[in-house]
Amino acid sequence: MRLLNVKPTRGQAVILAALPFALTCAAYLLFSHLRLAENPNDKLLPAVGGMVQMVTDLAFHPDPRTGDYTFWVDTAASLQRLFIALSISTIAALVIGIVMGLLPLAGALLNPYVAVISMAPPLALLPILFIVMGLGETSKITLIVIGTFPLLVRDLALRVSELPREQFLKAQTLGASTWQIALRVVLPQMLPRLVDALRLQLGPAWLFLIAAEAIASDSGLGYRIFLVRRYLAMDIILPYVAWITLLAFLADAALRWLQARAFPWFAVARAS
Amino acid sequence: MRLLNVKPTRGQAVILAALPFALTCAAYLLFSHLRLAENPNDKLLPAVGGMVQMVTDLAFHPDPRTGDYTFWVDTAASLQRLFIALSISTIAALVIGIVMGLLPLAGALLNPYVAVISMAPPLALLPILFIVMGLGETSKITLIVIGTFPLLVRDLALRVSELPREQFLKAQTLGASTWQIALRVVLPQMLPRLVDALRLQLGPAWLFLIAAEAIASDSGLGYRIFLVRRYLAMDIILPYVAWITLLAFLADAALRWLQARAFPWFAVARAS
Amino acid sequence: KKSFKVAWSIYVGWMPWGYAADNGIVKKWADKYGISIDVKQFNDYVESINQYTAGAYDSVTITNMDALSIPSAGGVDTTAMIVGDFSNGNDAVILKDKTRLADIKGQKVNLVEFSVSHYLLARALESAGMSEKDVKVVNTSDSDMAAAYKTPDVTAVVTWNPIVLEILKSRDAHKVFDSSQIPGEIMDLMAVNTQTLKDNPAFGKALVGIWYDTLKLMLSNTPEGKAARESMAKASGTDLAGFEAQLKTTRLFATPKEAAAFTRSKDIAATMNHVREFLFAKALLGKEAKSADAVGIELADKTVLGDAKNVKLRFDPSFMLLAAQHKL
Amino acid sequence: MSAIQVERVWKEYGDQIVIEDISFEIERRGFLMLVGPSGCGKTTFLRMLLGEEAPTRGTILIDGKPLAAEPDCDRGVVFQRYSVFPHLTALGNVMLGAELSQALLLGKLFGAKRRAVEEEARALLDQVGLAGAEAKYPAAMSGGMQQRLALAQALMRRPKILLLDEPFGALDPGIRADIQALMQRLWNETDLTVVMVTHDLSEAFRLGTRILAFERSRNRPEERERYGATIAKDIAIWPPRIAGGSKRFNRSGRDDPAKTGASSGRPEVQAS
Amino acid sequence: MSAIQVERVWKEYGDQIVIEDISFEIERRGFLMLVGPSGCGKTTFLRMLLGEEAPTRGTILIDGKPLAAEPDCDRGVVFQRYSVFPHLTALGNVMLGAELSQALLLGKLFGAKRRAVEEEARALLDQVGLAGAEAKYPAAMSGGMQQRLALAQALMRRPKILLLDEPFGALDPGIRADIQALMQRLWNETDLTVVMVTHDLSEAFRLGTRILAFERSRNRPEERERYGATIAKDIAIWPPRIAGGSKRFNRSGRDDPAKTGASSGRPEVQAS
Ligand SMILES: Nc1ncnc2c1ncn2[C@@H]1O[C@H](COP(=O)(O)OP(=O)(O)OP(=O)(O)O)[C@@H](O)[C@H]1O
Ligand SMILES: Nc1ncnc2c1ncn2[C@@H]1O[C@H](COP(=O)(O)OP(=O)(O)OP(=O)(O)O)[C@@H](O)[C@H]1O
Ligand SMILES: [Mg+2]
Ligand SMILES: [Mg+2]
Repeated sequence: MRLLNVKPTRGQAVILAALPFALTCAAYLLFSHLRLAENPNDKLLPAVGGMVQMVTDLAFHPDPRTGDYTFWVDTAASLQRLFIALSISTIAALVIGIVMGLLPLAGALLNPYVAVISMAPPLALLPILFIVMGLGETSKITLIVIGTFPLLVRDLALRVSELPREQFLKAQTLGASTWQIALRVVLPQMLPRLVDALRLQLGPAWLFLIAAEAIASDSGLGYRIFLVRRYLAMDIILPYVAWITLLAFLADAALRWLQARAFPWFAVARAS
Repeated sequence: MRLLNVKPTRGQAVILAALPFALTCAAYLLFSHLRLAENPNDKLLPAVGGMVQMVTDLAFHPDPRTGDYTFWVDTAASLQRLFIALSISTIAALVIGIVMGLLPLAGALLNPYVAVISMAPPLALLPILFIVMGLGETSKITLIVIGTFPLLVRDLALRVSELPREQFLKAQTLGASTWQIALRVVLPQMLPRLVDALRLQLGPAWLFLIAAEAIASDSGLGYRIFLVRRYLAMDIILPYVAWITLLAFLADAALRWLQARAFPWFAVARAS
Repeated sequence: KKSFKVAWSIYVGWMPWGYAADNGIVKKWADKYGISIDVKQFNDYVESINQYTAGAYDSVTITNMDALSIPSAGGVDTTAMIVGDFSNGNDAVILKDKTRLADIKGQKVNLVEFSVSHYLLARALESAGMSEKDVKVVNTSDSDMAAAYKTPDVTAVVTWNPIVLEILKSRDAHKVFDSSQIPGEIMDLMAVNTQTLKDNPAFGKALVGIWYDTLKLMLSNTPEGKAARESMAKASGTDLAGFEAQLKTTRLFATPKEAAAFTRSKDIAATMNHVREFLFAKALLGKEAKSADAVGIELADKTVLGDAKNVKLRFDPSFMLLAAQHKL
Repeated sequence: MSAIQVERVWKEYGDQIVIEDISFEIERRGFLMLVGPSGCGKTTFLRMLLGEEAPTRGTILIDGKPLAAEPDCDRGVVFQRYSVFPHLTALGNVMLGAELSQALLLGKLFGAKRRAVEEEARALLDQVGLAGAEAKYPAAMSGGMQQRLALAQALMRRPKILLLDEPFGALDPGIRADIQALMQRLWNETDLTVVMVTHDLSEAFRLGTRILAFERSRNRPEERERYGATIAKDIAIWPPRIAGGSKRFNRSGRDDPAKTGASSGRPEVQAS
Repeated sequence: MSAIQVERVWKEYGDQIVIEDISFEIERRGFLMLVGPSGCGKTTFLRMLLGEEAPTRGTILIDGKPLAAEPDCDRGVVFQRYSVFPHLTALGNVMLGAELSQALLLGKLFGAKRRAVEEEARALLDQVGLAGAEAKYPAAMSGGMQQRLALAQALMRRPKILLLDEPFGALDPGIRADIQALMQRLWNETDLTVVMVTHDLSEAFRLGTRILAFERSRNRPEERERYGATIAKDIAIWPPRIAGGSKRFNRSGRDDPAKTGASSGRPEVQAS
């Protein structure tokens, strides 16, 4: 039988899926053991027990200085920044993207500019950003917005212009004004596409968040990682990285769920 | 007339497109002038003349210490890293993506793993990367590969599985083996899609390049920006950022051109 | 002007600022002078200086060298109002598997370019009769220096604490030169915008008040003092033992009197001369600088090093003296 | 007075002449079929009637008045595809026209007004044989059902003129016959002038009151650009077919006492 | 011996029974038409003949031997869509079968071998009325041309059995008639047993030698899952149609001296 016709059964699929994860864990345990056997104080690949201990400390014992549960305070701070920033850039991208895609005049005005701007490396603009925005939450949120907004808005404008022309004509024969077309024809069809675009920008958003927190902050997952990096405290860094990965994965899954739930018509319409 | 039916003429479109660029320049000139009037040594928004002077110096006068033309050495170093890294991750993604998308067994094995891995923040993994790879070119290239490969491979595996099943059946009725299907049916159809995926990853690739060069390097555009950030030399940073933007824009345009040129069948096939 | 902004970054000699902000000392002094002071923590030292230079902050924690090369060379007239400490071993040249400074010849040296590490390296090479041409400098971010040292191709690093302590935990690491061999040359300052200070002496007084209040508490051998040190240790990402190890290599001026005396000593002139020569050689005094004299430095006795018409960095012990005389 | 008067209309795209000097008139309640080879300009002509494109020369009069420069609710339209909105249910699609005219700001009705419109829309869906499919999204409907829906949607605004561009071109033959019967009934029962493009000559003869065949008189490659299509044949169906032969169609059913009889003539609907 | 023997075949998907206990035989060179309502399992049955799906119970014999468990070059196939490869020209599509069988490693021929195959492919394209379109990509062809191409591509490997799933379902009526004539001619001229699914009864009677109507005997919603389709009618066309009534079709033309005559019977081809 040709290999491409060989399909795993349900059980085989589960085993196959678990395999790479198991191998990764095993490799970690092995190398960690080897390094620790050589130098019990090695910090690079700490023992799992140590990491669990560390996370338990951070998550369930209040910091004696501030009384906060460091792990949760960091998580809350980062998620809040991420949430506010992504809300801003999604809503702005939605409005501006629809305007750009729907109105030829707005498209002519903004398309080339956004195309160029979206190529600028946001990290290099950080110093200016901090000076203009100050160092509070604003600048961190702005960095994420600057990093994600241009791509979101380009994507949406493209999607609007990909809507069949027939829909706009039909809406006009039903007496719709430009405003009504934006509101009743374009907006609802853009929402599920926005979810797709947003999912693509989640990775970059985390990146910018970590970069911003590394420069000026006093809480947040990225802040903690950069703070302890000087001491090579991998027993904090590794659990934090795993936690960020998990959060990102959950956010992605939540968005997919939302899309399937809120826009039942979209899955079929997209497939065809 | 409804606003969505108002189309600019060719000339109007050019003027509209130029407007935001002109406004940005004007705003820069204005604020730069205001700040310089207050403090002639102000570093944040240097005069345009100064920037031109600086770039000319860096580009056309050899550095007295090393005899290099700094600007071009930086550009060459960065582009080389980018090129090698993207070549590696594209080729690897092509091979593994096709295998994952085509063979159900490989898909079952790798899909969940790649989905999780692609969510991990590469920047946070840097310390481990350094220790495994050393501080040389390898680690910079690896960072870009790690940052772009998982998304490329996911995208490609998805595209392969989106090919109509009918094509695989048809190929089998023509006597094709799994290997022949991969080679003659899947690979050529993935190449133009790979260009799309690659274009999406150019932005992140620049980001990781800059981040890697900021950490340990002795040449490169990102290196220079972070080095001179130490004394707020915006007269170098701003031209470098503009230059990176231009390079990214050109790379994107080149990829689009390549796609249209090398895969004439794709534009129509995609539209339908 | 009633409200002021202070930027500080995480470093052993500056941790009291964070403690003071968290524990009401800042507020106490600000209230006393009827002003408000916002003390902001930076993880990234360079960013804090850039913010200050661009005018977003009135005051910043900074080393003497960076004060000259960044704000002063950038035209921002800056006054070193508090000399908090000097590095007495906090900065070090470390070789892997080699024990003599002379072995550095021909090696690649990882350090933060144009930072005090770079300066320390220059001074170290000078002391061994070499120059920078004898080594190859590779710019490496401080936050990754500890990890970088673990890689085989890194054989020489110049860096500061806590990274020095971290690296020295490796058995193959040998400290071959440190800042205790150039005592007093790497100073950690609280610098204030000269114009702001002139217009608002109350701000200066409040800062001095905060600083010495906090130092007194922190250096005292009481449970409160220990608690303060523990808290600072935690904030800098380490524990009490780690923090005290760093304090050992920091010559902290516990009283305003000591600090003012150091500021007024003749050594400062020699130090700043070294520093400006170094910066000029690296073209860090500005494009137009024709010599190391381009930027004027006013010393405690009002004599000026370099261009008297372009004085941009001032050492001013007057506020520390006020504190010493209990006139705050 | 004629419903549509076309006077010496030319249409050129750049150098290419698509339609060359066409003049004719359509009486009120006529059913005009446009036929002709692919690419001869049938769709282009329909788009001019719709107001999407302006003639290069010549005028088009509707009820003696010059055609509005953009589509409006006087002229309904159904295309071969994309005539209904994928994000609205069948009911939502039909209600849309009324909602847009009655709620200028939101394009959405609530409360009693909404219920009135909903009732009207349900009646109309019933008329086109879609009773029971009110809550379905277009993606869940067969092609034939979608085109029925598109007709109902267009009729909701009571247009004077209905423009159809190969509306049944993509349907299977059996379904096609059903919907042709529906079309004929709707034309009989409403006050409509219909212009329909088709590729299918038998359809043209079955439905039309008059058939216009467009053709390029000169079709050699080198001439193709320089000569547009003209009317090659103008056939009136014999014996003349007259609209409203059967009982007038009444949409809301509210002011028609004999409303149960109105739908009794409906042919059996096959939902494919 | 019968070309295909179907013996008591059942097909279930999980709990749903799709096909229930079907048995019949097809003689060599027969032209079997499968008809039946949508969703009754016609495509499922064809997929079992193709080897893509295995029957849940029962056996299918081809020339007396059990059916291979996956598609192979004994059975050619044409679907309603996606039967040709968008990245290959018409010529490339037809040559593919021969290239795959002769070049196992690369699936691509060069030099003299390639020229021989190319000649054969050109002759075949000519037979299906695509002479002149050799260099076109499928996206540049009309639906009718694409289906002609799909037929030529399938015939290149000289399959014993040709499976067609509504191959002409998406074509306009005029074009449909042409391609039906082509299909009949190909069946007459080659050594083929054909099984074709269609929705169009007139097509079934026009082409088939025998018509099988599938139907679910019990179709109440609650029964739908538990009872599959069976053969409701089995109609042999009268007078019997016999393949090869006209001259035998020869693809390469090399071993047929009367090759010029072979294509003279070709009906006029209308490229839509
Ligand atoms: N916007 C446009 N710009 C340039 N040329 C156009 C445009 N729209 C149509 N054409 C050209 O006008 C000609 C007529 O096209 P049109 O779509 O009206 O033909 P048609 O009769 O509807 O064909 P079909 O039967 O295939 O639908 C074609 O040659 C087409 O290339
Ligand atoms: N892979 C599958 N898994 C589960 N159910 C399936 C699968 N494939 C088909 N079915 C079900 O089998 C039934 C028959 O489907 P099939 O596509 O064979 O019908 P058909 O007769 O070809 O219909 P149509 O005329 O619409 O093409 C349908 O109810 C369908 O839902
Ligand atoms: Mg048309
Ligand atoms: Mg089917």
